[in-house]
Amino acid sequence: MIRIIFFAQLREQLGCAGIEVEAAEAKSIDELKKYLCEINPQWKQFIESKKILVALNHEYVRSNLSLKAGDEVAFFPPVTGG
Amino acid sequence: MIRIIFFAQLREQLGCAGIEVEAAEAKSIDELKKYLCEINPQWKQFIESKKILVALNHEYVRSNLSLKAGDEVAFFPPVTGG
Amino acid sequence: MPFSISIQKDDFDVGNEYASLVMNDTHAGAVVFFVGRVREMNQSRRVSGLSLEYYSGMTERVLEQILESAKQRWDLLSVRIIHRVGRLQLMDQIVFVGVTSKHREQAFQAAEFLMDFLKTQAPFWKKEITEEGEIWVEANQKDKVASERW
Amino acid sequence: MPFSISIQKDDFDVGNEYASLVMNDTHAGAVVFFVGRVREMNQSRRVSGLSLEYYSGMTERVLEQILESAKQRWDLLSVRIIHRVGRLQLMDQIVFVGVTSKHREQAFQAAEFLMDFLKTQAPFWKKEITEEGEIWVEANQKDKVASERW
Repeated sequence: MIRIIFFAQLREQLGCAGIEVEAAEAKSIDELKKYLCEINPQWKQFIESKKILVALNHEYVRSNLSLKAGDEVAFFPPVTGG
Repeated sequence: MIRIIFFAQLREQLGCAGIEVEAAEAKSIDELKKYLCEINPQWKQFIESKKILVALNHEYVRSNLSLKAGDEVAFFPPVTGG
Repeated sequence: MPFSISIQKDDFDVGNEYASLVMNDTHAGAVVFFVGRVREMNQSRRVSGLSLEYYSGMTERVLEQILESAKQRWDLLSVRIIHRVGRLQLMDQIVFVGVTSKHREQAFQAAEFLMDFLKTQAPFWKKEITEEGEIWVEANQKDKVASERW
Repeated sequence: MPFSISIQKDDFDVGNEYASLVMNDTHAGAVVFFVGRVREMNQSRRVSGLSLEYYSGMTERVLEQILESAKQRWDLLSVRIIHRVGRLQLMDQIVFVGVTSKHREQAFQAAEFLMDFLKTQAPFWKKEITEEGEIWVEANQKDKVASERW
């Protein structure tokens, strides 16, 4: 399984803090996004927003990395700490 | 009288913390410097050093201002606080 | 602990943090620190408090990476980063960044660098509690520009 | 006292100074401060202490002028400047500059500006107590360059 988590306003927009996805369903970040939007079409506008940041196993990712079972993928809006 | 004071290493080099000069003897900063070097020729190399800063009545002076009785003139080396 | 990071709900004491940063350090000629606090007005909204969320695991890691970059760029003797999370009230302290170095220009630059990257890279999200309800804070273009100068 | 300057023999408490700077201030989102301390090595001399001299009357006036310039350039809520004089030991605190503002970039810039001009303009002179005797500190070209960037 791949663990998917959402933060801040994205979590509220999706109405979901996190889900698990079978590794077979998403072999890359792009496939994962596509899969998430297929199972929840109302997520598409949020997940595909250019502003949304993606992290794989606690590291920012800016390209279409491949995924494997046990990975953790996070989607979140621009950060506003400090 | 004009009050003249010296600080830090300049005071130690001159062996003098301050003196008073008759206003008639020094009508300007340049005249004052000349007068001081006349009465104490061994001061010349220190007083005329390009590094030495001059203040008139607590304000830095960079030109040959005129002096009057009651003025306070200070000579000191570059500052090193902080 | 010359270099340490905390993410915590609890408040911190600036005097104690300062004392720990310089304790027994005969070389720390310069100490710079920054404290961020909850302020009343933000983009013309009246704020009574904040709710701060973070990404446990990743936030610590990003802060460690930022700290590591700062150590490589400047000659630092100690650094302390504290960021609070959870519910905060008006005037509460949010963040502390303290840096010691031999020289002041290094301490100043490192502290600014740490704050600029903390603001733009570390996964924290602020929700403001305002008269008009709870509002997620939008990322600031000015912070992005500030982080790009390094 | 949102804006104040002290020249004093006594030590200061950083925690107390910080508390005074922000007390009841709902707008002070950013606090930056700098502390300068007596450090062990300076230009490869081993320092055991300092003797600090100033020009009573002029030093206060120059610090007030520097503070006034900072207030004109940045939107500052409070500033505290403390400079110690007399005999200081290794690790003693020498100088404190604390600045509060709504925004961090203003607080950082003002604190650096104040320190750069304090270093190059305010009449203070340091004599180091070293193993080789007492040595007047020479003015630093780096400080002069730093003050010329503003």
